[in-house]
Amino acid sequence: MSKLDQTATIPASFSERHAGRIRQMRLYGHMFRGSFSSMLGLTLVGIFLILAAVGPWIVPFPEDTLGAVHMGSRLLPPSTEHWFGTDEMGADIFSRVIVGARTSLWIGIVITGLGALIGVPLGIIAGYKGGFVRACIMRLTELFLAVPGLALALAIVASLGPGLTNCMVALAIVWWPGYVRLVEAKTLAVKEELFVESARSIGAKTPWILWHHILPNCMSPIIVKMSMDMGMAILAAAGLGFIGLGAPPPAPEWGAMVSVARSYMPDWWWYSFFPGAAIFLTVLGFNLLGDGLRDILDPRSRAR
Amino acid sequence: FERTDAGNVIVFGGRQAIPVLDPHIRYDWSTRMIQQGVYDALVKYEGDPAEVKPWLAERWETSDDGKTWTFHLVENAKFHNGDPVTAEAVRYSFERGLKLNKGVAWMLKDFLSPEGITVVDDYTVKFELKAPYAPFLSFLPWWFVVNPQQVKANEVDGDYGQKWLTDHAAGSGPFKLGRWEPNVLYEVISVEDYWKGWPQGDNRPAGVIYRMIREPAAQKAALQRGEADIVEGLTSDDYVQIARVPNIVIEDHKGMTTFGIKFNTQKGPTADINLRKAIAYAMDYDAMIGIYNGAASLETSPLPDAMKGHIEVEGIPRQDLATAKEYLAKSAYPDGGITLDYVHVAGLEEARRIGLVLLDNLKALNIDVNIKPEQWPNMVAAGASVDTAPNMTSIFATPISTDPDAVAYQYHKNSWGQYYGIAYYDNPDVSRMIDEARAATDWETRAELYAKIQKQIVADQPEVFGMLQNRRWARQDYLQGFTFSPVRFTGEVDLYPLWIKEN
Amino acid sequence: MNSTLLDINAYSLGIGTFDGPIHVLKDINITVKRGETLGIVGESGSGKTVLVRSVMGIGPSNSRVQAGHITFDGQDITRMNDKGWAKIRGIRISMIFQDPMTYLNPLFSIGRQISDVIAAHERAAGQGISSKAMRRSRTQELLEQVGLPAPAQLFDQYPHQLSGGMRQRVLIAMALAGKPDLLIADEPTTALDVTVQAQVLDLIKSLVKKLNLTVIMISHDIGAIATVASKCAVMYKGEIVEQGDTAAVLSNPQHDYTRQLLAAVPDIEVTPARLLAKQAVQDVIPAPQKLLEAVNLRKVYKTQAGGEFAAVDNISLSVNVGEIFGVVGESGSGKSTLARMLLRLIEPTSGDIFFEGQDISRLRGEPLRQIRQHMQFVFQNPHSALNGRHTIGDAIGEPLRIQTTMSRRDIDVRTEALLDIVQLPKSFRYRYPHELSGGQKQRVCIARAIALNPRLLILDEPTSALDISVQAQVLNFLQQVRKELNLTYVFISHDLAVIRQICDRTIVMKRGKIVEQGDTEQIFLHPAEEYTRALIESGRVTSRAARLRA
Amino acid sequence: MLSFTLRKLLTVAGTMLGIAVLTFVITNIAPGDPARLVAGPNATEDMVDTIRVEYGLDRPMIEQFGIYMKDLITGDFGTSIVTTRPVLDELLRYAPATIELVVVAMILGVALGVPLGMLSAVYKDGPIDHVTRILSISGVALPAFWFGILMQLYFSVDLGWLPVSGRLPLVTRPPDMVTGSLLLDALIAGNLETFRTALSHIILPAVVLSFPCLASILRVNRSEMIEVLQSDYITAARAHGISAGRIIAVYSLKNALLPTLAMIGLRFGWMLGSTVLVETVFDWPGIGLYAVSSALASDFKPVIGVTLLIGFLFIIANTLVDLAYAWIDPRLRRA
Ligand SMILES: Nc1ncnc2c1ncn2[C@@H]1O[C@H](COP(=O)(O)OP(=O)(O)OP(=O)(O)O)[C@@H](O)[C@H]1O
Ligand SMILES: Nc1ncnc2c1ncn2[C@@H]1O[C@H](COP(=O)(O)OP(=O)(O)OP(=O)(O)O)[C@@H](O)[C@H]1O
Ligand SMILES: [Mg+2]
Ligand SMILES: [Mg+2]
Ligand code: NI
Repeated sequence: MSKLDQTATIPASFSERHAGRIRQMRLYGHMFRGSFSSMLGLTLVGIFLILAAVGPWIVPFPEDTLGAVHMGSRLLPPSTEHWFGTDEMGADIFSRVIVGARTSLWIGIVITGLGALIGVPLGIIAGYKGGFVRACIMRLTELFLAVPGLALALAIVASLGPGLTNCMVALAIVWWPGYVRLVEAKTLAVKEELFVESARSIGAKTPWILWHHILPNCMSPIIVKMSMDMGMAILAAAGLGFIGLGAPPPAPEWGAMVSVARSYMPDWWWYSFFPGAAIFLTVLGFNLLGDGLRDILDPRSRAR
Repeated sequence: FERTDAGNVIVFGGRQAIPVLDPHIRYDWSTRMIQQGVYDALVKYEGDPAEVKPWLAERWETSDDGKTWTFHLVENAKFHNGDPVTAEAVRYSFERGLKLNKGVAWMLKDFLSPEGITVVDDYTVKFELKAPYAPFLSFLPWWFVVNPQQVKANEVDGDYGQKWLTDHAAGSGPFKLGRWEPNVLYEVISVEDYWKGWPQGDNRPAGVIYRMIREPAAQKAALQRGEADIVEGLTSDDYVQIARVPNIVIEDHKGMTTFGIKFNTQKGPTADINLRKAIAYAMDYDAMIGIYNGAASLETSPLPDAMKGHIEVEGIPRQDLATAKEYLAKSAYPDGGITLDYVHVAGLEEARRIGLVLLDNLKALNIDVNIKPEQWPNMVAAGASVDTAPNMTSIFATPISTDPDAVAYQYHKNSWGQYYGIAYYDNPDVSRMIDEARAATDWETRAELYAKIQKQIVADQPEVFGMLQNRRWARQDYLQGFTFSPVRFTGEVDLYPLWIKEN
Repeated sequence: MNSTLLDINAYSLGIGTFDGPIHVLKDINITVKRGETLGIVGESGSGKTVLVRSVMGIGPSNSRVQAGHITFDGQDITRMNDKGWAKIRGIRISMIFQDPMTYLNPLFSIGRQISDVIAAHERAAGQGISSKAMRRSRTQELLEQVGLPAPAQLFDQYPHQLSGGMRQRVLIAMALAGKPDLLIADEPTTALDVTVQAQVLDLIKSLVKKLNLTVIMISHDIGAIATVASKCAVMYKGEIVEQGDTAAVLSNPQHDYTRQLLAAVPDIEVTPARLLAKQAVQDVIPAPQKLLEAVNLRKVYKTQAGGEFAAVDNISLSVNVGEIFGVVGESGSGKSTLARMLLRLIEPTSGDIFFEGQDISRLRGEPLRQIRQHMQFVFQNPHSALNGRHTIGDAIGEPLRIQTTMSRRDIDVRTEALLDIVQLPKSFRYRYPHELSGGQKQRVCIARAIALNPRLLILDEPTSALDISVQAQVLNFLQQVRKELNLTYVFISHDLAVIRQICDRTIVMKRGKIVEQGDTEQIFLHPAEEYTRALIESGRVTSRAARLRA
Repeated sequence: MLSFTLRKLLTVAGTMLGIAVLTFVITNIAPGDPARLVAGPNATEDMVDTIRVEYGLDRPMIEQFGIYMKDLITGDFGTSIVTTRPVLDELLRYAPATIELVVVAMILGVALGVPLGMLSAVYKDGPIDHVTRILSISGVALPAFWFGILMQLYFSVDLGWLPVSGRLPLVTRPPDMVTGSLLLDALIAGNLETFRTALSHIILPAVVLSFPCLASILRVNRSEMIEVLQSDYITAARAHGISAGRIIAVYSLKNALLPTLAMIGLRFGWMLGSTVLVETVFDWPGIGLYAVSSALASDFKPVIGVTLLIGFLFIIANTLVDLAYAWIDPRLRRA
């Protein structure tokens, strides 16, 4: 075996070693750029992320986002000073909408993150193990899926009391089953692939197979779903905010803003219009992005 | 309004449902409004300032010791099914209220037992109280008389007809029940030959529909489109805006609902009177009025202005940052640096906004405020124990009589655990004086006691004394006969005298 | 009568892709006369399908004709619009497809699909549509014509209720519905069982005669071309490298590629050289030592209907150290199931397996993992046996990472050495599977299998997904590796020529049972079973065609 | 067949039981004090206790749970504390309104979503595709509550075309109850005027509710259609000379409809859930409104009841979808 005792040769450059990956990425980029709606989604999400990152530092009236009250300038229409007008406490709606991006981003990340964190492992285990374990997990999942999410979240928040944390917990509780279902189906398919059997034939243990073979192959639909869910989670949280179970004042949360503002329609239309439009654009962005990602990452996957 | 074959039907747009109509079980404003329409009581509150007017009882007398009350009933009153309203019906109704031990029972149950009510003759009924109780009469407008025959006929398992009365009525009032579609509309139909007649005579409407419209925007739309004749519960700004619309009139009257930010005076930082004073002086009281666009007035005493025995207490805190800082310096938190919870009922807009004002004002004291909206049941549950009662709670309280005891008793130690006793205010002197004033039959003595009580409470600052919000409705100008009386509940309107003037 | 029906003249086609256009067809020149049968052979991806689809106007959507014309019956159809096609497609030219499983719409009954085609033709001809009943009888007529029994019943059945052979006949019936002038058959038999293949070919042949059809047929299988086609064209990388009379092309190949192709077809008739050599030194053979032994293996699956079905039924076998043990049988006979059980990848329902005398049928967990080091598996389909998200280096290194405690660097070194052994460049370490050809992928799979120096390698049809020319390379290479590393093979195949070339002993499987076993040569020369004879016969057709020149 | 039905019934029962347990546990994590709410603001402690005893709230949670489960099996959903009426009665009263709304919205969603999805697939990557896609995704992204209010303001207040809220005008007597759906009942009663007004009331909420559903149906239908259009059997159909129109309208549609059906089943449950918001905005007296008002009052028996009912309807809808699947797909038909 002496001929094996050489050192491994390393090819010249990074780009050479990863030529395949790079080409793949370029292909994705090309396909993405070709689609108007995907680019629109990417742009919207990009703007949203930037606002969430730097919002508090760029808004004209940062103190208004922390609950400043200016009884003298209540419900002013949009003007050069207050771009989006002011609300019933005289706070600058523009500032509050911009800073609200943070709250929404946080909500979206926590809910989808928790949902995926619970759902993906369960889904993989259910799909891979089969038998009794799968029956248990899937039964539970179906149970949760049969219950209307919003109604269940409503009950949870009503019971725990309103507030951002409770709202996120409630939504995460109703969110994970979607992931179990998705990942389970995907795992069932991937499990049948020869390479999984091949890994078993070389003596790989189950965790190794799950981590190295199943999970990476489930990743595309998970990414697509998470992108879509970011939007939907923000929307759902706004819905709870609308019923009055969302973020407490003075936190600038879009759903809560629309909720308060709805009684000021139509004479003070700007109050509800701008936060509503912010929700709409953000969710639209994430959905378009997810749709675009689906087209390139996972063209054959069924919706959901 | 809606034209029907029988005449015009007035439409009232309201946000609150009427789940249970039974007069001895529930009495929130929407419920009471319909109850007042379909039932009669011995007496009725009317006018501003409110006065107790004879109704089923045409006159009454009190014994000298203040313990025995005898009522003489009108003889022409009859229930909707034609039965006469007799002394027995009155006795039965009070017995029912007391035995069910729900709703209105708390008003009388400590002073009156069912055995204490006796039928003297067909139209005379006698109440014997356990102890003299000055406010007795002021509670009677809330005790409606039901028809015992009908109720007994519909009794299930000795439930005093509770199930049946939930959406049926057995009353003698000016209206009887029409369509009853929970969560959609509740209709009452005027009784043609109401025993007391109709003040508007032939203009009497065919009926009234109480229509559920939950969203203020929809309410406003309904009003503007003429789908509703009178609505309640618009935002302050809407009232200002809609007042400019031709043909729409805003009813704006001084009410008796007090607002206070009650401190937990026993536990936590707010047990420190200096901190409480500091907060009270830091509060921007004008902003409270601003929130109502001026349709409110500041409290000058724990008692509302329209209440008997009210005095203007001198030195009640107004915004004064210097004084606030002085008090803060004297407190255990001279530099602030604490966070206080402010709990309000979720969905109560004004309470939320006052919370924002508070938050803004207390920044000057370097105190942070954590605004927590809570569902009413949860809030009450937390407030039931001194350990879980929040630092600050916003409380609106509407007294149900003009007797000062109705408010003063909130500061009695016996009120601990009740939502209005959430401050856990403890001043033995005050409690003693309240007890004395209750039992006294002589108004002069009482007035003096109440003056003292008011001053002492203000001095102890168990709460930030807020404002009295005005009661407002927006109505079409053709809706006539609107009357106001401060003792009624927030949105409640007396349906009896209303009518439509068509041009 | 001998007029030109189809003329493809200097035809070039490009397909637009992300990397720019690729030239799939380059300067194609073909003429087909009426009544002729043209066969096209060529390796996978050489452009056969694209070519014939272009003739039908259903080529890839983003393709562009770069030069040349296609003329059908005097009419230029190169750039025809849909309206023009409506009169030609399916009526004058029609097509039979490769995979009968996917070319029938699963949701519509057979009869409905065929009578719809008839209706479409009538509409296109402008004669008005005949009644339902008439179409029904015409459909049944067609079904009868392609040799399907009980056409009346078949009419209301759905595709999933039919076997592969029947479906292919239905597709043929459909193609004949319009009484076409030109029939195109794109690998009509590759997806079928060996035994069924012959029947379908016979059917096509008889139809050609009966209906005087002009046919273009594509096939991998030189035997099939030789049976059916009078003319023949060879395609290579988008070009026609050679064409002419079938016999002439096969007996006297001009182009290098054609020669290679013919040479790669293993000859079933020839006694392998290996045996001749062995016979010479017969007496020196030591007593065989058993490496793997299976006793009464059974695997029972539950069927959908709730019954039971034995995929492998009471099979016993023993494999000696150093030999190549062959397993043959038609599709579905349980070969893969058996192989998987031998490796304990699936649990046998009953029976025992011994590896080096140790009973491994009850092993679990760690001991089982240990034993896996010594026996490895090479799968039927190299395209899905590699995880598309791992690089080749990762794939080869994976067994080392799992089974040994070697350092990352050592693994890299060993990976490169393994790439060397399977004759792939070291730079392949960084590639992804989709960047490799089928033959290369199969070599990677083999490298992966031998990474742990196993003693036994089970090869489940390692070449069936590969082109013939590639198959020959892989086979050679396998034998080489075996010698170098001293391996024992269990070799599964449905191709008897291959089996005969390399296997010492063989079992023949049918429906989960062994129908014949023994010395490979013995089985070939004196097959005892009808089934075995049929298998051998179908292999002969190909071999014979390839050996025309000899 | 019998055993199949029996098994199906058993799983349904199991799921319902599961939902009941789940919601009961969830709603009692941190129980509020509904008794206090209904007792009224001034009630004394002993008055609150009266109500607690009456509704069994004074018992330990486990015991309450046991009683609830026992009652549930006999078909008793408990009693709402706020309205003092049996939950089942109230559900039966409010459910028809919700079902009517959801069904109308679903019809709208399918009637628009499927053709638009086809159109979008056929003209893939063209302008039509982009417009329908962005429009449809907007449907998912629009916050129903906000969109509802906007529609209300525009169509009802500004234009005055449609009523603001409710199911019927005030003085219109609802037709005799047969199905519970006002639209159907009006037709049965032959009262076209009532039908017209009922229709004008349902339009806005149904449109708002159907938007997200339309979007997902469109999306699934589009991607399925694209996939089917590329499939082998469609290529074969083309090669056999079947016209493009027929291929799209008959062949591909049927194949693409299968996953769309599954989506419809899923969306049905989702819609039932989101009526919570839409009913609030439009004062639609259905179970969503009932659930919200009960939840806000910590009156949880109705919430559990609503959840059970929606779960049940969801299962029914999905069973129907399964049946439709088997009807369309011969591979699923058993002899
Ligand atoms: N739609 C398409 N887009 C891009 N490239 C394509 C497309 N269709 C075919 N090709 C490429 O054209 C070439 C010829 O493909 P074709 O299907 O004609 O091969 P083939 O000879 O029929 O192979 P096989 O024997 O495997 O069927 C291949 O390299 C293939 O990758
Ligand atoms: N997991 C399974 N469940 C049910 N039946 C199975 C399963 N796996 C295989 N079978 C059935 O067992 C039989 C034998 O299958 P197997 O894959 O062993 O055949 P094979 O001889 O390898 O065929 P091929 O040549 O097509 O690879 C087939 O009829 C197959 O349908
Ligand atoms: Mg091909
Ligand atoms: Mg096989
Ligand atoms: Ni060595």
